[in-house]
Formats: sequence, structure tokens, C-alpha cells
Amino acid sequence: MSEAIRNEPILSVEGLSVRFGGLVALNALEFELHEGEFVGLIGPNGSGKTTFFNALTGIYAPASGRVTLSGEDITGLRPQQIYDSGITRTFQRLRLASSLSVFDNLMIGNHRNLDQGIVTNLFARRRLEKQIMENIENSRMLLEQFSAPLASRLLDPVSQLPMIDRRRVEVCRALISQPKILLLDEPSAGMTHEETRALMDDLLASRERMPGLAIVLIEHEMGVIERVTDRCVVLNYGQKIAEGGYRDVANDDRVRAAYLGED
Amino acid sequence: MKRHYVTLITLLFMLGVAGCASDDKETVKVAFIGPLTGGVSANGLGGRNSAELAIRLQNADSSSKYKYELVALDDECKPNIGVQVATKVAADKHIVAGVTHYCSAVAMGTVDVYHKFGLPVVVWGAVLPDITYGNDYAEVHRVNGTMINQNEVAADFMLQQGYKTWAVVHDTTDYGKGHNRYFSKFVIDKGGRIVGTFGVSADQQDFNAELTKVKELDPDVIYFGGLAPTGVRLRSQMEKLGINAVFQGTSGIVSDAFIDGLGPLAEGVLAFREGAPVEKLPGGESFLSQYQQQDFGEPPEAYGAFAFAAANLIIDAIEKVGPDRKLVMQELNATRDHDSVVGPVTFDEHGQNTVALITRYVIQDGKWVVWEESEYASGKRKLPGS
Amino acid sequence: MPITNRSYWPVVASAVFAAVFVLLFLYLEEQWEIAVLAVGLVAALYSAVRFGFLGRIEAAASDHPRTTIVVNFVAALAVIVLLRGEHFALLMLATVFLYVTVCLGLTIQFGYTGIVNFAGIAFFGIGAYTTAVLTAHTGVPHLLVIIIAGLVAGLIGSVLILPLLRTRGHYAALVTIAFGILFRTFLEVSDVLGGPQGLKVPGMQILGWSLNDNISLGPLGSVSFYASYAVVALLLAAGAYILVKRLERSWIGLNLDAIRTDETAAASFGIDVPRWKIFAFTVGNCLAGFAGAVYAMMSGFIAPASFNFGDSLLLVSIVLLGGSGNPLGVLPAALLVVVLPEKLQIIQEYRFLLFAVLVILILRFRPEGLLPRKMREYFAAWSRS
Amino acid sequence: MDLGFIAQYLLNGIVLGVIYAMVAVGFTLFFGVLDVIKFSHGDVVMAGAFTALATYAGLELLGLGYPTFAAVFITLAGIAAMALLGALLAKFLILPLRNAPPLNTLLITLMFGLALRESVRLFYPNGSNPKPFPQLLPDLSLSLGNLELRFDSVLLIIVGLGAIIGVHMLIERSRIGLAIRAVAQDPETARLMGINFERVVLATFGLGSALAALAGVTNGLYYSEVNFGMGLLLGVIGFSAAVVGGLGSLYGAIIGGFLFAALQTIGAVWFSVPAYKDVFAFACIIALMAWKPTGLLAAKSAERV
Repeated sequence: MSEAIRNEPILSVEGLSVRFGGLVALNALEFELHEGEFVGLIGPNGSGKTTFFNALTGIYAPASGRVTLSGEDITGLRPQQIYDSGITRTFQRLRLASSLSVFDNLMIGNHRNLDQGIVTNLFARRRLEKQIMENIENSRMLLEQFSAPLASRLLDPVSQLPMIDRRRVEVCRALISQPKILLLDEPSAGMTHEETRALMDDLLASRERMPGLAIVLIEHEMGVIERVTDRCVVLNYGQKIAEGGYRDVANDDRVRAAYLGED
Repeated sequence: MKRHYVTLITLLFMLGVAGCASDDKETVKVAFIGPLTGGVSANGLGGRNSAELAIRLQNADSSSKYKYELVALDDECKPNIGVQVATKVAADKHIVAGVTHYCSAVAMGTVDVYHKFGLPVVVWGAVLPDITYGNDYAEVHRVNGTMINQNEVAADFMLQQGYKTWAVVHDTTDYGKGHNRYFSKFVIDKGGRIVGTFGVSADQQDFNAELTKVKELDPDVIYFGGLAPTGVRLRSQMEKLGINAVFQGTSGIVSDAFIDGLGPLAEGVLAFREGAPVEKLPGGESFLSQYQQQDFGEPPEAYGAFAFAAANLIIDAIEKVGPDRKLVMQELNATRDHDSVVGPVTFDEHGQNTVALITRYVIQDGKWVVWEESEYASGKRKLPGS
Repeated sequence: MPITNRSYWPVVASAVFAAVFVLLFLYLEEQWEIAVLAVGLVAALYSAVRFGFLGRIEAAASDHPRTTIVVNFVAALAVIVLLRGEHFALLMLATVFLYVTVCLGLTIQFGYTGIVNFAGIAFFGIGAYTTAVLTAHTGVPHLLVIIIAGLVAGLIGSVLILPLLRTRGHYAALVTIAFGILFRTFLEVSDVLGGPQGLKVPGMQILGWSLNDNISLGPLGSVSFYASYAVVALLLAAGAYILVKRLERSWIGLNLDAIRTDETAAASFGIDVPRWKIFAFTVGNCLAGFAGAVYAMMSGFIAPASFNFGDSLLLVSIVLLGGSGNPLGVLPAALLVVVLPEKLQIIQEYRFLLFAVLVILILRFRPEGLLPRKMREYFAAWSRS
Repeated sequence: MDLGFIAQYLLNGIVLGVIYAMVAVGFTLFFGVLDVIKFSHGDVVMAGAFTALATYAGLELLGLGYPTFAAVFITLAGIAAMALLGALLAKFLILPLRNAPPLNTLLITLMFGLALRESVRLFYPNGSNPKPFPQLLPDLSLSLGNLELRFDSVLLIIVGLGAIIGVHMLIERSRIGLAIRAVAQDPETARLMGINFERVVLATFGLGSALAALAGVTNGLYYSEVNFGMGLLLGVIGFSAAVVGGLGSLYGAIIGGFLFAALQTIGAVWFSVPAYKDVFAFACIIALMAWKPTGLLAAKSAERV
């Protein structure tokens, strides 16, 4: 844990609540994230972890509370505005466009760096082709950091890739726009232990190259959390019940009760 | 193009052969266009069969100079398709003339095509006045009358019978709307009163809402401008709401389908149609019996006789002046008092048959009976409300 | 930049084959001729798929996009020239090109963006009616009329944008279905636009030259006036094709594909979903409007009965039969759907039954359409860049 | 306006609503289990009515045309035939296309509907004309002022609502209903639980089509007339009703059906040209979709993110 993260938090969440009709899915959550930090978000099924991500990224509108990113209020903004402000995510159930190529999927993730002008896109073919070539190079480089064989499949459709490569593509899609914060929603789902381990290694390696990047990871495998995170936040029934280093949290009675109660 | 040369050579060859064997006659093509698929296809099929009958009878006649062939095409009662098939027919040099169109909107769209290509046609069913009167095209003729004459006679007749108030229900096609326009005009001019007008869509199934409104207005007569399928629905639902008014229709319901669709409910329905009743005319009886003999799948319907008459006009013209579009057109334009199954045909300067004989019909015991011969006219039976 | 080393001859060969086929298809009338042609086509298509010709043609087309467009354009022109005197064949060909244009619009809407439009013929009709009104009441030059007609179609389409943005899937389908039915009923009931009787439309005039006149070539015979319309329609279709292709190969095309595959994910990566949906819907409707304008001038007469809900369904079936999202597939599918019923006139009242059965068989045994969409490409020889 | 007339409009609207609801329930059932729209549904209504009509002709030939017996017998015949047709359609056209884009299913069923319609038009004796439907119900009616309360309207309402309630009970209470609900909820899990997926789909399509047949026969008995094109608009309206109510919801389909009938009745009374009523009804539908994008009663579409 470095000293740098003791400064002002890059993301701070104050009293964030989400309601579905009468159901309180997230209850007055307080959460802070510092630059370069790797935070694990854990809790039993239905404890509100994904809801938190969805509320952060603008998919759900929060009922109350405030979210600030680098001092700016981003509460209740639309998903595309959240993305533009530098928060990207992956999804628990892969949401890749499986009929499109790896490159296409990465470019969807790189949307804010692409020229969206109608004139460029339809009439200035030469300029556009130059942009395309540059992006192909970037994509190759990024993929190579994760898996060299994957880089050679840049133009293959995602539907032809094995699960672990799809997860890699999804993480790369979230990383290619060089966000400030990366939200990972259970990337190990549907993968073997070995695959999860390989993916986490890739992730840790890429973190080295993006020092400022803060990551929040939702994960069920405690081994993973223990190995990669700096700090953990535990949710249950939409409320934060514990926070701190993995060992402290794992020994917390309330956390144990929450997990035991579920099983 | 090449195929034309081939045909030409074939023709020359055939002519050569014809010189030796007198039995082989030159083949002349005549087109028929009407709705063979879709909602009003019953009329289109009846018209096609009737035109086909005219051709077959002519071919069976050994004194015929030519061998005729009917090219029947479907316009689906849609103007865009109509223009397509009209172009197909008009551009085909082998086709000398055409018996064309039951639907007015289609006829409106295609007259320009016929004019452009110089194909003489005789309209056999479309009733909108503008088809002949909206232009000066020498190519376009029509054997059936327009809705103008029909409605004038209808208005006079009904007022004579002592009816005073009407509710008009018409479909929103050109047919129904046109009938509404002319009937309302004549009836108001002549002192009748329209208490309500209801435009309904032709494929509508349920008329209870409209008819309940009619019931509130309590008219003497319900005037219906539309075709048999809609008319059947309207009449039967009228009964169910207990509306006791006279049902007065237009030429569009003068068909067996209307009676078959209603059964006993059809009794006492009035309608008007241009032309003399087929079975009363010389040749009419034979038309019907010949039609029966040919074993067509479908009945001739209301306008079959017109298609038959139109085809015969064309055949007679070709027999007289030969298979040449221009000559046939001139011959058709000169038609005066030409005998046909729908009465003598005379074309005015617009090619419109001017013999404005309108027959009044009433349904009696499941048959369309000419009013003057019915038990209603003699006072033996009474129409509702009178 | 892109290395091109594959020959473009497969493209030329296929274009020539297609042109000859189309020529025969339009020209032949006899029952047995069409039957032979149909059998020949099925055999040719089967062997093309079976022996990999189709793949080679598509690969070559992907390597030489410009050559492909030029060669096909020339082939289409050649067909028009060869048919120059055949009025009916040219009318059908022009109609096919106009339907292709509308269906390219639907490709942007549905094939790329995933917006189902069951009111395609309504926007076509709006273009046609705008043309009828403008030519009757103003002296606006006809080329400008076509452009205005397209814009009006796009504009009227915007009343559907709010419900379309809020709904998805079958719910969105209902919005356009309702509009399609409403449009036709409105035209028929309201007398302002001619009612059920329809409106007459004068022929197109470009720079004082009337397209409605046959062109006489002296001793060489004369050229049907429909040839002029066929050329105009071909230009329109080619323009639409180039637009659609450029769109596909750009970042905008990627946005549209992203929205179709997963709206939530697309929004999560900054894609402005409403903006691009409005863009796709409006551009598609404009294309339909342009085509409708040319159609009105060509046929000279328009009436509500030509713009039924059933016609919208025909348009959708062209897109699906061709292979949703593949602009190239639209052409054979449009030929099939527009011309085949006409060729089936010989079986008269049975033709729709046969047509329905044929479409069912195609969908059942080739559900991805005649030419399924390939991977997105950004420029020539993409797969080897 | 006189009270009797108001009651009459109300009665008309209710009868129409029951017919629409019966068709809409089919759409909602199919969507529930398979997420597909079967656009030939309106034509199945028509085919059901014509099957009943043909059966009646057969009964008459055998000298068995006693009204009440015939009414019941031809209804059952129509229902049985259409249930079979629905199951066959599902087996040979819809299930094989499960993995194709959903629009393909829509198009293929649409073409099937066209084929059905054209077949009746061409092959039913004189099928291109409207056919009178035998009046098998007693011609009783009660005139209450301006209200004409007819026996057949009352019977139609009772039978129609009864059938819908029956379908509801079947789905809520029976084993096959449980299986249908399980498949509707999550086809994969249902399959893992040992539910025969194909059988459930066939049963659902049979059930929906049987209801359509009932709608067709009651329609025929009520209007005394059937024609080959009667299913065209009915199909579109049934679909609209199901979507407006919320696809997958039985109550939604009923509400949608009545809503559409109400809109049409109001439109017909309100406008001087009643044909505007369809413009009015469909415009309201578009506005409604903008307001309630997933229908009035759709289970809140719980999209898993």
C-alpha cells in the first residue's frame, strides 16, 4: 500500500441509496476510492454489489446520495456521461458484442477517443483510415500485454474465443480508453481457478503500466481478493457491514454471520 | 429486339403455312386486367371468366377470322401494381386491346399508360366518372355506366316511394366515397334529407358502433355505398341491433354473393345497376347458360356480363378492321347502338357508354328481381317502414 | 496502405453472371423459360455455395470495394442499355432499384441499429405525396423536390422518435405497425390529399429535359422513357449503397452495431444511444422518401391503396431474405420479391400462395438470408491488414 | 344521449373487447414461452371459423344439423383442428427457427398466414366471397328502451370470458400450466429440471390456437358471416392489445383488448367520419407506448446487468 493514496479520494460516495419500488437495494452507502487503489467489493448474493456498480455508472438512478469524481458531482448522470468522465466497467454476464470482432469491441470501449464527426466518418476517408490504423496498433499493444496469442486474433469474431479470452477482451475494452477508475464485476464467473489466476496476473501487470488507475473488484473467490486487493468493503442487504484489509474483514463476526447466514 | 425477329419469322412462316392449310388462323391477343387476388377477387375472377367465355365462344365459331387468346393479369386492386401490369400489356405489341379494371383507383392510375402506348381499352367495372370524363383519351372506353346516372335514378326512385330521411354508410374507398358524393347531392337537390354520413373502412368487421348511432338518428333508409362483403356484414348487424329501415345498396352489392352471404336477411334489399338486366336481353340468357356450361370455378358476379360485353366489342372490332390498335380504337370510338348482353352500347366523345339505362332491383325470395316485376311494386309485399 | 494482391476477376465474373441472369429474368415471359431459368439459378447458387465460389467472390469484393461498385454499376447500366426498348422490363427494374433504396434505409435502421421499421412504405408514401403536392402547387425544380420529399419523410418520422426511444423489441415494432396502418387509413379518409382517388403526378423534368418522353435513336429504334427512370433509380440506389457502405466502415457504423447488439453496454461506453438511433431512423426514412419521390414521378399516379401495411412487410421481408445488415443482399432479395410475383402472373390467382410458400422455404432452410452479413470491415483487404 | 344508447355502446364495446382479448391472449401466451410473435394468429382465427363452417356443412349432409348440438360440435371441431394446426406450426416452422433472429419467426408466420388465407380463398368452395355462418343460437333478444340486449351477445361475453378464465386456471393450477410457467420464466433451467421443452411449446401453441379458433367460431355465430380476410385486421389488433397490455401478462392482454375496443367505439361515436376511429385508436396506441414503454401491466422488465 503506497503513501500516495492517503491524499484526497478520487471517488467518494456519500449516502448512496437505490430503491426498486419498496425494496431498498442499496442503503446509504459510504465509499471512498483513492488513486491507484485496488479495492475488493464482497458480500453474499443479492447484497447490492452489482447494484452499486449500476448506480455508479448511471444505469440505475440513485434515490438519494451523492457521488463525486475528483471533486466533481457526477450523481445521476447518464451512463455515457459517466464513461466520459473516466469510469469504465465490465459486466458479470459478459456483455460483449459477440458477432463483432475483438477490434470492434475494443473500439466500442474507446468511444471517447474516436472521431465521431459525420464529415470525417462519411467523407474524409483518408483521415479516418489513418485513425483506424493507429487504433489497430494500440489495440494490438494492449492485447499483447494480456495475451500474445489473443493479439493475433484481433479481427476474429468474439464468438469464436474461449471464455478466458472473452474476459480479457472485456477488461481490455474497459481499459483501452485509459480510465481513472475500472469497475470489475466478478470477472472469474464461468472460469476455472487457473484461468482466474492468469487473468488476475494480467491485470496486476497492466496496473503496473497504469499507475494512477483505481480498481474496484467484485469477487466471490476469497483467494483472489486476498491476493490482489489493497482493501475490502463488505456489503450485506445493501449496507456496508465492514471495511479494511482482507484479514481484518475476514475475521469480522458480522461478515462471517452474513456469509454463514446465506449458506 | 431479337425475340421480336424470331416471332416475326415465326409469324411469316405461319402465314406461309396458313396459305396452304386454311385451318390455321392468325393468333390475336387480347388482355384482361382485374383483381384476381385479395378482397374483391370474386369480382375479378368472375370478370376474367366472362371475358374468357367471350374468347372461347368466338374461337369455337368457324367463321372467326382470327384465333383469339386472352392474356389475363392481376392488378390486386392496387394502383401501383395496376400501372405495372398495364405497362406490361400496353408495351406488348402482340396485344391489340384490353378489357381492363374493376377498381376505380387502379383505372385512374392506368389510363395515362394506355394513352401513352396507344392501347385501346374497354373498362368493364370501374365506376368513377373521371376515368372517362377526367381526360380526352381516345383509347379509353367504358361499357358500364358511371355512378352519376346510377345515383340520380336511385334518388328519384326512392323519393317517389315516399322516403324522406337517409343515413349514408359508405366505405372509404373511391367507390364508396364517390357514391356518397353523388347520391347525397341528388337526394338533397330533390328534397330528401341526409341525417348522418358514416365512412367506414372496407375491411371493417364490426359496425355496431356506427349502427347504434344510426339507430339514434332513426332514418327511413340506410344507403350503403360499397361492395358486397361489407354490405353483408352491415345488413346482418343492422338486424341484430333491431334497426328497421330499408336497406338501399349500389351496383356493388348486385351479386349472388350478397344474397348467399345473408340468406333470408337479404329480403327486401334494394339496389341499382347500370344496364338492362342480363337475362332480359337478347343473348343474356345464352350468356348465363354458356357460362354455366364452361364449368368455371366461380360465378360471373355483378360485372361479369360487362366484361363479356367489353370483350365482345373488342372482338367484333378486330374482326371488322383487323388486329391493329389504331384501327380498333377508331372502330371502338365509332360504336353506336352495338348490341350486347348489357343492352345496346353507344360511346360518347369520351368513350363512355351513354345508354343510361338503370335497372332497379329488389331482393325477393333469394333472387335479384327487377323492381317493376316484383311483388313489392305490385303492393303484395311491403318494404320495412313503408 | 492496404495490400491488395487478390484478383478482382471473381467480382467481374459474378457481375456479368448476375447481369445476364437479371436480363433473362426480366425479359423472358414464357412459362417454361422461367422454369428453366429458375432451375438454372438454383443449380448455380448451389454450386457457388458448395464449391466455394461464393466465398471467393465475397473475398474479392472485400478486397476491391471500389471496383465492385463500379463493375456492378456498369453491369446494371448494361442491363438497362440492352433492355432499352422493353418498357415493362425497365419499369420493373426501376421499381427494383427504388425498393433497393428503401431497403438500404431499412438496413441502416434495422440491420445496423436494430430499430424495426414496419412503416417503411409509409415513409415511401410520404415522399410520394410530398412530390405530388409540390409538383402540383409550386414550381420547385424536380431535383429539389426529390430532396425535399426525403427530408419531409425524415421530419414526419420524428413524431415516432419519442415512443421509439423508450420502447424495445416487439414494443417498438408495435409503434411502427400502428403508424403504418394509421398513415394509410388517414390518406384514405382525409380528402385533403386526394382521398382514395389518389393524385396525379407529372413526369420528372431535369434541366428542361422531360423524362417521360421516349428517346428516339433514329434508325436504331427508340429508347423507352422508363430507361431514363431506371437510370435515375439506379443512381439513387448506388448513392444509397455507397452511403450505407461508408457508414458501415466508419466509427458511426460501429456505434450503430454496438447499439443493436447491446444497448446497455453501448451506453456504458459512452455511446449516445438516443442520438444515433435518431440518426439511423431519420437517415433511413429520408432514403425511403427519396425513393418515393422518384416513384411518384415515374408512375404518374399515387393512391393510398399502394401504401398498405402489407407493402411495409414486403420491404422488411426483402431485408431479411437478403441477409439482415448486408446491403449487397438487398438486391437479389428485392428482385425476388418485386419481380417474382409478376413472373408468376401466369399462374394468376395462385401466385400469392406460391410466393408465400417460397418465402417460407427460404426462411426455413436459410434463416440467415441469401447473403448473410460478414464481419465488419473498415477498408479493403481488411482481414489481412 | 339516451341511457339506452349509452348502454348499447357499452355492450358493443364489451363484445368487441372480449373478441380482441381472446386473440390477444394467444399472442401473450406465445410470447411468454418462446419470446416470439406469431403473426399468422389472425388467420388462425379465420381458419377456425371456416373449419367450423365446413363441419356444419358435413353435419347437415348427415342430417345432424340440430342447432344446439351443431353449435357445440362445430366449435369443438374448430378448436381441435386449430389446436393441431398450432402445434404443427410450432413444430415445423417456429421451433426450428429458435436460433434465428426473432424477426424471422415473425416473417415466416406472416407468410404462413398469407398462405392460409389464400388457401381458404382458393380452395374453400366459393371462398373468395363472404360466407353466411349458420344461425345456431336462439334468436332471442330483449328490448330495453333503446338497448337491444341479445342472447348471442351475452353468450359470447360469457363464453369468451369463461375461456380466458379457463386458460388462466389451466396455467395457474395444472401440471402443464406449471411447466408452461417454468419455461416462460427460464427455459434453460426448466429444461434442466426435466421439463420436456418441446412438449410445453407445442402445448402452448395448441392452447393459444384453440382459443383463436373459439374466437373465430363465436365471431361467426355473432356476426352470422365469415370471410377469408377477417383475420387480417383482427390479428393486428390482437397483437396491439397484447403489447399495450404488456406481453406475457394474461391480464394485460384482457385489458389491452378492452382498451382497444373502447378506443374504437369512442372514436366511432366521436368523429363525424367514423373511419377515423382506427387512426384515433392507433394514434392513442403510439402515445401509450411513449408513456408506458413496456405496456400497461408488463412485469417490470428485470434486465440483468
